[in-house]
Amino acid sequence: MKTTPAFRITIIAEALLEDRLIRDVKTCGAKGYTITQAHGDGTRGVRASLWEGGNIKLETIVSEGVADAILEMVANKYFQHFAVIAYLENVAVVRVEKYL
Amino acid sequence: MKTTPAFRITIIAEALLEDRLIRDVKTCGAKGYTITQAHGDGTRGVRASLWEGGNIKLETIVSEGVADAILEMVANKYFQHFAVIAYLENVAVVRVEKYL
Amino acid sequence: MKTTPAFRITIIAEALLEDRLIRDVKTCGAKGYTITQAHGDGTRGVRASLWEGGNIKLETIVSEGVADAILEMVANKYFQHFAVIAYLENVAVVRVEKYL
Amino acid sequence: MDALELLRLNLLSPMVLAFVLGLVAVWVKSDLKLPEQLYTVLSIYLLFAIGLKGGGELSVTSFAVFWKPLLATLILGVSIPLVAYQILLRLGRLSIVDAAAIAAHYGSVSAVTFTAALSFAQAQNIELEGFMPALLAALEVPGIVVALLLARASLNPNSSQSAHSGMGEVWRELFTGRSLFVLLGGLVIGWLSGKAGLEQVKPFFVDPFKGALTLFLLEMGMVAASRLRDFLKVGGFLTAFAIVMPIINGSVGVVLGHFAGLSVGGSFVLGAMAGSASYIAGPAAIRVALPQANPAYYLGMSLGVTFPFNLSLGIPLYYAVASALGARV
Amino acid sequence: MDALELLRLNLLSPMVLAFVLGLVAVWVKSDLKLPEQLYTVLSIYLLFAIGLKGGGELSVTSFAVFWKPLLATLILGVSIPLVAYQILLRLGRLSIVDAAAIAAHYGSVSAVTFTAALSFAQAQNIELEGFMPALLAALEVPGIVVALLLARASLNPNSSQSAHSGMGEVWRELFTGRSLFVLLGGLVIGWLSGKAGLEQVKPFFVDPFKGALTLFLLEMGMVAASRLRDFLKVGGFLTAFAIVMPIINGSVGVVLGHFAGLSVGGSFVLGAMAGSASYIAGPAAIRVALPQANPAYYLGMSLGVTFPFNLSLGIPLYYAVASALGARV
Amino acid sequence: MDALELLRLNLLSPMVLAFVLGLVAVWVKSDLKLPEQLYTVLSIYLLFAIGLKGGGELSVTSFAVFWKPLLATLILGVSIPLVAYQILLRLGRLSIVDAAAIAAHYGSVSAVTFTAALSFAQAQNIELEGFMPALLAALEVPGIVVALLLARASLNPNSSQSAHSGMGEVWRELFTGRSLFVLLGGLVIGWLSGKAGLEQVKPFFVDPFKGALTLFLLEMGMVAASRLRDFLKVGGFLTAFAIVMPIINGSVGVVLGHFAGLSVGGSFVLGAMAGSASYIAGPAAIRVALPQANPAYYLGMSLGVTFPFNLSLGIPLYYAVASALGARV
Ligand SMILES: Nc1ncnc2c1ncn2[C@@H]1O[C@H](COP(=O)(O)O)[C@@H](O)[C@H]1O
Ligand SMILES: Nc1ncnc2c1ncn2[C@@H]1O[C@H](COP(=O)(O)O)[C@@H](O)[C@H]1O
Ligand SMILES: Nc1ncnc2c1ncn2[C@@H]1O[C@H](COP(=O)(O)O)[C@@H](O)[C@H]1O
Ligand code: NA
Ligand code: NA
Ligand code: NA
Repeated sequence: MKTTPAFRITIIAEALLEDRLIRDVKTCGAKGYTITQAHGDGTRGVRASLWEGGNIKLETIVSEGVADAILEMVANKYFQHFAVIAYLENVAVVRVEKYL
Repeated sequence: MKTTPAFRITIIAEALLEDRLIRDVKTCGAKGYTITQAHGDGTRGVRASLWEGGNIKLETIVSEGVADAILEMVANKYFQHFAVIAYLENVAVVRVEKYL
Repeated sequence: MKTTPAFRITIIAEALLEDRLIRDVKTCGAKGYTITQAHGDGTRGVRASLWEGGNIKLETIVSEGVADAILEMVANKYFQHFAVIAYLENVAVVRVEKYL
Repeated sequence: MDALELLRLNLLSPMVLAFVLGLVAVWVKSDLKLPEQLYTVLSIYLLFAIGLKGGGELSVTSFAVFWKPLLATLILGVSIPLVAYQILLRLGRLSIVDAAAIAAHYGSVSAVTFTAALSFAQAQNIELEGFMPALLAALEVPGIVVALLLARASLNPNSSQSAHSGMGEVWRELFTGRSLFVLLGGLVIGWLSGKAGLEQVKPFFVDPFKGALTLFLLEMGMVAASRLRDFLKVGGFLTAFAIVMPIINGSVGVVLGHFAGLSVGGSFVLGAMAGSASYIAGPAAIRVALPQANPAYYLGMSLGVTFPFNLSLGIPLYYAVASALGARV
Repeated sequence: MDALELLRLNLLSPMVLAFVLGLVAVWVKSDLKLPEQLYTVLSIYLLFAIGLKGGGELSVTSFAVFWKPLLATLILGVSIPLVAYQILLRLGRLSIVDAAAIAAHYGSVSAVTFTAALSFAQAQNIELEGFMPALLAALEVPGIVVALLLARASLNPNSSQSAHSGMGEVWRELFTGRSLFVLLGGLVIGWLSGKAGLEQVKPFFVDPFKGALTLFLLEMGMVAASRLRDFLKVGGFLTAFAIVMPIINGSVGVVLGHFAGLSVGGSFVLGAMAGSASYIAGPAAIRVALPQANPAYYLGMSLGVTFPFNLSLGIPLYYAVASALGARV
Repeated sequence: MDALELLRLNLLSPMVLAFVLGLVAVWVKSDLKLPEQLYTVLSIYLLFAIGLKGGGELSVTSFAVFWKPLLATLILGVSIPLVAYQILLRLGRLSIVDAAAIAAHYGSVSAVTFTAALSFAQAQNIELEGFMPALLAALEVPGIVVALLLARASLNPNSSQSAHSGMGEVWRELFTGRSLFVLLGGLVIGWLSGKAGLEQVKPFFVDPFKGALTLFLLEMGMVAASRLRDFLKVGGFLTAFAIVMPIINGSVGVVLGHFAGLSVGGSFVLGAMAGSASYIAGPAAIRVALPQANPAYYLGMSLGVTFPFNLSLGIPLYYAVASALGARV
């Protein structure tokens, strides 16, 4: 089946940031996103997510340009004060027009 | 440690389709699968998953041939009427015989 | 945005093993990890996770050396008796110093 | 008690107010989110509890009393979708699948509307037959099946649309669907263990029932608000249908119940059932059997319009009809 | 009341029927699924509630009354796994690890079987000692430890198998395992806060208890059905063991309880405990300490065969034994 | 009843003991884990139930009785963060953002501490005003707003720190935050549906309340234990603050309540509210408005130190103050 290369950005962040991240990711040009509940540990440790509960893992499949915009945005807005990581992967999608 | 290249298919779909997708993926030749609960948004929007709740994310590690069969099957059976996306990634597995 | 290549290890295992796997993964040198709840099926089938509930999916982003150490460890300690799979992927991270 | 007073009492019950609070939560964008699992657990709890109580009553009901109301219920289940389908097709100019999908929902029944009607009756000290939950179970499936048969008859059997699942799979889906399964299971358990058995689990399944319903309605309010938003893109005719059809169905239900020998309270609750639209069994079955139908229509109408209408205005209205009819005799 | 009538009453209780409904749900492939979190919450609720009530009773029990039943319980906990292990090894020709794993489960106890026995007693107005939950806690651990020591003694200490975890880790695991932790925690809290404290939380932990148990048994039925399916590949000897061993253990438990001075009701419940097989503490500990043992055996037997047997037939049987013994005296 | 006896009674209540059990669970590394969703559901349940009951009472309260206590509450809400901020900045030498963040938490209120105080009052048969939940709602927001305004006034408006979110967003966040939203929603529903409405849902929202609180405190104990661990790296001054500040605030609260005309019980509960520190609304708002503040400080102090202190010693202390004051008059 014909597939097209695309990029998947994964952002793992304290759950409190969910609504904000969705808004920001869409502003950068993402057409969709998928979120799963997660928990974990890293180098920052303490966060304020008692009542919000754990982390979220936000994944969004986007073009190269949007991927870059999202990483920039996360780095600028969230890296300093929040427990957040972000990374990029190559994927091959069907129906590429859904993601562009 | 010795690893072998393989393919991971990810299908994100309305939760209602869980049992159906498992059956179909196995029919295509997958030896196993892993499902997590998810929620998200895309270009289709409305779906019927009120009582079923959100989306599922089904991941299955397979050989190239099976990967292709699964993408074909999803495209033919689900893309038209359901909120579904599917994509492919390269992974490196240990104990490749578990997946073939 | 500048990214650096790194490795993501995914371990899917019966939930009973959560605390143990976290400990072992850290011992191998992982600086952080993320866990999501999952369920699934493979070639082993029966496991003892009734009360523990399903599987966990542990993901950790690490350097090549640590990735190798983790795969070795999982193969030696868990493959024989437990329902566990593990695989490796390439990712591109921002702030690589968080993971090394 | 006059109609307006009944309306006021209904609108100011904790259940209706909790539903409104759920709507407000979405409108003001509160970050209130109830876990999805709570929704599932409460649904099952409510259905099982309804079943248990009804089963306990059935165990002391003779079939002689029961068969006429049952027949009335089945007539409603078969005729409502037939009428609704024609209206949607001819007046509404909908496609075959959308007309059938919506007809299925109005032919089936909403367990929460049923429950709200029971609570209303209880709060106003209105007596009614204890076997009503059995009628609820009887009304769930026929409407969906009739609507699907209508669609099947009209669709080109060679089109790709009808290929999605055989009628056999649909039947299985309907009877093993969680909503009917739990309700029927509760009925059978209540019937087998009788009133003495029921007594043992009363502090869990009976006493806190209305409170649990209140919490559930808070969550339903939040769901209805987002459904309504989807639906509002759709417009005039379907909105009118989602309000007028329940009034007609509900009134017919009351009348049929009356002639089947039900008390004023029983006719009222049968009316509320007839006037309600399914949003559990319906969507689950339709999404599978008619995936090409637009969920924004059937969910938006049943959950976004008809349910709130019934909860607020419909219930006192059906009661007013039932008591007017009862008084005439 | 004769034995058959007791059997009928037990089989038609809402709890047993809910378990059957769970089995049916799996057999007919209903899409009914209770959230995993409900299972966890109900387990903790039930154990904590059992503990609280038992602790409140313990606070008014003198050790003079209590030590003989406690000793009887410990004797059961030590001797059952010894006997079971030999039978499994010699008659069943199982491997050392599988024999020890199964013996651990039968030497420990099922809190839900215990609870079902209590409910049975309450429904039949059978009086019994209030401190039984303390015996439940006492019976949970010894059987598992004895079985693990047996395995350890027989396995080649140089083999890779025994490397998995030291006995120290196992002890810690057992005492901090959630099931015993919550039960003991409840006991201590009930004991410290006394009957007055208990009174405050009664509408949450006491009154709705049986209803919550009913819901839990619905979920257990679903789990048991899938366990049974795994197990059925296993066959004759182990199935027989999973039914005969409980009968023997249960009868011995009743007799020991009787001679330790327990009432008919108390001996009956001790019998039900002895006859039960663990499926919470047991699997958690064994999976860690003897990972090479086959879970299809121990889970299939304890959850797929022994639990349903006890719930349906075992409980009335142990009661019949206890009352026959009580009558003789 | 003397002070020591009250202390003993408080420490041996099932709620406090459940909290201790939660602490122990973390300390012995038990694998006990309550699902996150239970935490969410219980929070909402407790807040909604508090609101409902309070609203029911408000519906029979005249504003003439109510305005003075309301004013006293607002004075507390404004003055506590002002004082706390200065102390933290000058004596504690904290940064502006950390001082403001902590001040916000102490200026706001803990609904669970409030609830524990109510339970204490009820167990000791202490009478109090029914409208206290309305004061709880009134105390939640002002302290947070005042502390944020303080930070805003002191921070360089051009620094990157203040860019994070406008005050408008913070207001919205506060009023639509789930904790205040559910509490206010409950109040309004209780007020509109009145005592008759409340009666219908009593077996769900009133009777089992203390038991649900007990379960919730078990979970809070586990959270507090891990917060405490984070916090212990922090040290002397802040720990002292987290104990001394509540005592001062609590005593001032009692006195103000007294002069506002509240009964001994009412002044006591107002004192407990004033002495408590927020850990729901507070962290949610601060994390957004002052993300650069260290959560280890404000969460460690409010949840790891002040909450356990209030639950165990603070509550009987505030009551002792209130009854001494009441006796003097
Ligand atoms: N090396 C890692 N691999 C996978 N997930 C990580 C890693 N480091 C951090 N995380 C996730 O990112 C969250 C925030 O990380 P941190 O800011 O380092 O505390 C953690 O709670 C983890 O869920
Ligand atoms: N670009 C995307 N990135 C990640 N997930 C997506 C994306 N588009 C859609 N999804 C997921 O797929 C589901 C169905 O998508 P759709 O059919 O576009 O509504 C959504 O609910 C999302 O969970
Ligand atoms: N081919 C596969 N693709 C994705 N997940 C798998 C696959 N095989 C096994 N798994 C996951 O790994 C768990 C253990 O596998 P197994 O040991 O094969 O039973 C399963 O429950 C699945 O969640
Ligand atoms: Na209807
Ligand atoms: Na036993
Ligand atoms: Na305060």
